Amino acid sequence: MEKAAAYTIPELIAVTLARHIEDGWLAVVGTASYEAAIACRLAQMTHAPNFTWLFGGIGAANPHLKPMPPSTADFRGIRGAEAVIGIDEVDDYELAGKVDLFFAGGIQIDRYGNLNLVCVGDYAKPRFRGPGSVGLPFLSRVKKVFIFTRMHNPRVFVNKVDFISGVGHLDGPGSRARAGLKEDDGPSLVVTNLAVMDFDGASKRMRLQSLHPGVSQASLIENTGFELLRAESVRVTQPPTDNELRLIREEIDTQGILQRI
Amino acid sequence: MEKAAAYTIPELIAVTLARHIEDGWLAVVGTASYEAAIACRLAQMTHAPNFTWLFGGIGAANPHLKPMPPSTADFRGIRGAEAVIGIDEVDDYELAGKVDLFFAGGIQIDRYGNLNLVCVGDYAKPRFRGPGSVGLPFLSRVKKVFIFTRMHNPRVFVNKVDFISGVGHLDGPGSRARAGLKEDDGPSLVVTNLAVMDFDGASKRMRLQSLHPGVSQASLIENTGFELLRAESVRVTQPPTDNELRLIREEIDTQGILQRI
Amino acid sequence: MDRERGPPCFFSFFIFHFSFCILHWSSLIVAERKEKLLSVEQAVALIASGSSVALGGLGLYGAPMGVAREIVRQGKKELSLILSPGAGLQADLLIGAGCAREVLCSYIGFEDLGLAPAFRRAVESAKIEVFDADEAYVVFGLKAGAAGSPFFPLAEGMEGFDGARLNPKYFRVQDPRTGKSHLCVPAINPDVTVIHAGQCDPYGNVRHLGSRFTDCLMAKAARRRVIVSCDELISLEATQQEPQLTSVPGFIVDAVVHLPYGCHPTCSPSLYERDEEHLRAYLKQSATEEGFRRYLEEFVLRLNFPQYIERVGRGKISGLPAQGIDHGKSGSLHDS
Amino acid sequence: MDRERGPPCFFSFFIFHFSFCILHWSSLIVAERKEKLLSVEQAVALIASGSSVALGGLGLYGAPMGVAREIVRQGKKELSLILSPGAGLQADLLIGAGCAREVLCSYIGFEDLGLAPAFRRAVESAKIEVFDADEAYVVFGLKAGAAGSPFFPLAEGMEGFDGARLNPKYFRVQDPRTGKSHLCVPAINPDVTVIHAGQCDPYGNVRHLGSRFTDCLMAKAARRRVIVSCDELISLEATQQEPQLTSVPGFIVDAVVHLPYGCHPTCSPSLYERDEEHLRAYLKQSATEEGFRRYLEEFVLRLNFPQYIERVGRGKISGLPAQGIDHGKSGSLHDS
Repeated sequence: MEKAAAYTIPELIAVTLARHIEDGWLAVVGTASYEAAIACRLAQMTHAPNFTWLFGGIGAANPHLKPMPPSTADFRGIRGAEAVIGIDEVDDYELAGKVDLFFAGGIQIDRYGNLNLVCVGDYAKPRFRGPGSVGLPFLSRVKKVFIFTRMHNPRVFVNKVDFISGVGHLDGPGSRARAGLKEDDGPSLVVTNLAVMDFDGASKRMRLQSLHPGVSQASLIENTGFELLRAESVRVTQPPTDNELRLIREEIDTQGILQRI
Repeated sequence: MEKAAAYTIPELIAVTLARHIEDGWLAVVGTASYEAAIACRLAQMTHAPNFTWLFGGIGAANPHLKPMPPSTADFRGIRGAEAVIGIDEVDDYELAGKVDLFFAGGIQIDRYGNLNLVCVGDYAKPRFRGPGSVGLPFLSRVKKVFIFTRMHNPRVFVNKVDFISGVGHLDGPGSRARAGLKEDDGPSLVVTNLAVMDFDGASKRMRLQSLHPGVSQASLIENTGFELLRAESVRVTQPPTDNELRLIREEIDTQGILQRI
Repeated sequence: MDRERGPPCFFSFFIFHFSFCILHWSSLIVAERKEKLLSVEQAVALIASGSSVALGGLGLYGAPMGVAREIVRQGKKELSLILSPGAGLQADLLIGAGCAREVLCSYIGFEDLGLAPAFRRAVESAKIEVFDADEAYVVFGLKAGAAGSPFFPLAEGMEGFDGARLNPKYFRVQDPRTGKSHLCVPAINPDVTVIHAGQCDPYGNVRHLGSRFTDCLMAKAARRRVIVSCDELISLEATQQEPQLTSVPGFIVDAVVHLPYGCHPTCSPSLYERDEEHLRAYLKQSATEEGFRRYLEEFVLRLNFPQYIERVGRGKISGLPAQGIDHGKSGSLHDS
Repeated sequence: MDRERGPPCFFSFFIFHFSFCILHWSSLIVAERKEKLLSVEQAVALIASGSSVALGGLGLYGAPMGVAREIVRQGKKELSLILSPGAGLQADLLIGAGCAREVLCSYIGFEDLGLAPAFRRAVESAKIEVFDADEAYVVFGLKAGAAGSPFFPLAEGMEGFDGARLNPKYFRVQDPRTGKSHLCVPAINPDVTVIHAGQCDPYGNVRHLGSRFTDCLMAKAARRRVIVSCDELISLEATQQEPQLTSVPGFIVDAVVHLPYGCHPTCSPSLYERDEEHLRAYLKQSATEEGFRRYLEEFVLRLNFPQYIERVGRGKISGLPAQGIDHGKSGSLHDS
């Protein structure tokens, strides 16, 4: 039996995201999304050869990320790409509803998967001001949203976001339809430094699917600011396989950003 | 004294257009406009070094035209250019009102300088169908229009166009202002195979400025379908100088399109 | 986006208990990437009669003629044509052959060579509905379509154009901030877009070897299908070596048709010239309806693509003078 | 456009009677083409306090830092900043220094390096008005601005974003064809646009040696002035050799400022890296208002551009690793 390799939490997040990507989809990866970008490339190299993804600010289609550049705005991210399009064109595809998958996070994430990048507290005079919504408003125009963060704590996982940068399931069942959005689109996966979650089809609430190796249920509850639903059988998140880890380290993230951050 | 060279009517048209171009302007040259394109380059090489022009369908800024390509859609027209922009960007500048000068013609041209490229007769069932308006609708967004044609005859020079593709002075004094356009913008020059005309400031009607060498006033009247005003002193159009003709033939239209058409 | 930065978190324990899993994720490597290559017959079969079809190219440059002829051969009817601001033979042929119910256009003609005979006849005999547009309608309608927007409001003053009055597709919208009414063009979303380019890879990454005209906008605005014919099929690796040269990204392309000389008798920039002799013969012959019918019989209906190229003479096309164009890297030009 | 084609008309008689004219047209060759080169001080003098100013770049790439510092030095006030969908130090500096009355933005931060301290402080203490926009507002507002349009209607469903409710600049327009109401963004037309690029010629023809981000849109949408700073001044002849590489055409550019290392401490794509050490020091120091003031004193107010470069160490900048980027022709990349 092979010796399983050590891995980092960002690597686990990337691998978990990758496994949920479906062949044939079109995805967009935004600012400061190392795990998402690496997940996209990994999915292409494993089970999703017809998956296409666009790399944020530089608009590279299907770049090779060897190595992963320090930013989605870094021109070197186009290496191995098939096309390089403008920000305005990336926006075109997002607005036109052609994007299947968007990766997103937030300074606040609520139980319905709504995301906030703007403020904590009152908008007019916030206790904390975030960077701004960037591309999250496009979430209402994409089919699936994968949420990911390395900050699973009660300040981030709140009952209700103070500002909606990117729509999730809003106020629960029926609320997307009332807002003119497709009820079944929206956030479908949440991957954090502690666990993997999805959303219950009926209640649209966030639901625990698996705990990362070594994470206790108590710790997860303590770090989540709302009551999480539980899947029928909560598993342990499957760690990266040797092959996945090798692909990440030798073919994608060759400068080891996911081992450093 | 130098021997003046032979020239063709298209060369005379190009030279006359060139002489009226002012330094610092931005111009757009559209489809099938050999004389206009060559005029632009000639103006740059003589008195207007800060004049900028965009070459139609390929969006070349300040190309050298050595030689003049057979079409404004011909990619070889970019030779010597400083930039190549998309059709959509050329349209942006036109719509945004940044263009000083547009060169235009028509299957009908009326005494107020309105232009028609669409139909003769009733629009619903025309006696004659033209190619369509292309960029002429932009005329309402540019400051000056130079009209040129090799077809000075009564079917082209009509009292009133059957369809307005490009606005001129509409129905005369005040009518541009009523349409929300600047009263003093619009067509300012007409150069044909017979004569050079401008528009009277008060009546906005087309006015004869000079007859080409060898053209009689009777012949001009016979070939114009409306009454032309006359400038105080009607001159003979100044033919191309040796230098102008040399520049055209040796530095611009090196394949002699203006000697052939 | 992290609100605050924690210390780097590094899980370094070894994992034994999962190596019993039989279904390794890596075993999901099942599919090869699918190529999008189709024959011209297969590609045109994707176009249903009654569809709206955008045709690329400008003037006598880059027109998808091989695909256009196949549309005629397959007898498509009732098409709603959406044309670039300068359409030529591709439009005239489809209109003359009776494939089109209506046409949205700002110019159909042969530039310096003359007017479009079949289009002219169709309009003068009221056989086709024409939506006379200005160049901005086509360009900004496509831009709105590409962005999923319902319409695009034009700059003030464009209403002087009679088409804005006579073409019922133009409309006005009031800006509630100012009370002003603005002339608008509706979004254009063709059911199918057909373009031709010099090069394409099997996954649909396109390279224009000259101007892109409205080809890219038409491809982006397409509601259902994008069909690309190309003179040269290049490898994915070639695409990846200079991704900045890709003009239309493969992920919006449905069908790639390798069709050398697919623009003939129009020009494929950097590859071959427009065939003026052929074009002039077409114009002369098509001055009458009977002549046009003869042209259709002779060059379109009876010939599939290879037979057409045989008929017009492959040697003759490739021998057309290229006038010193280097169609290599980055489309740069050198003087001849 | 000629309705019918006449025979070629060839005037071949000789002209004697005009050679007496004293004022030959050719004698009008008077002016040389004017260069647009200005010092950074002269260029910034073109920006009036109270203006709306668009700043190019994205994230920590291609930010016009040299010009931004000079804006602070000249004490411009009450600026209305228009920022790209990812603004960083250029915005934080101007906001912290009190140059801005309001800001239209969708993101101000330092990406992986952290949040924008001065921006955060200014908002939390209500010292600046923020118009929270989404990326589409900025991009399509600029597109509408570039086309002289009053606004751009967004695709349906974008109103879920709280900014659409809280930012009063968003508005709704009714489509008379459907009765539907659409969320719209107003056209953006900055009084002045400031961008930085790797190369520019003396007449303002710009070459980006990496991504163009919203730089070109910002330049096109500018109402009055476009200021370009560049690391390398290239000749007009170099521009003309590969005109397809020009990212912003010179005719819309008013001022060219030759400013080697003008992006420092952000990255100028293909030329030098972002200076992470400097950026991290800025973030650490600027965590307090006092620290930010000290940074301003130390790196901005007391130093003109050459002194700044001297202070941060020219050798250090140029020695930053370029990681295998070939910034030559057509911006192509090879693996390192």
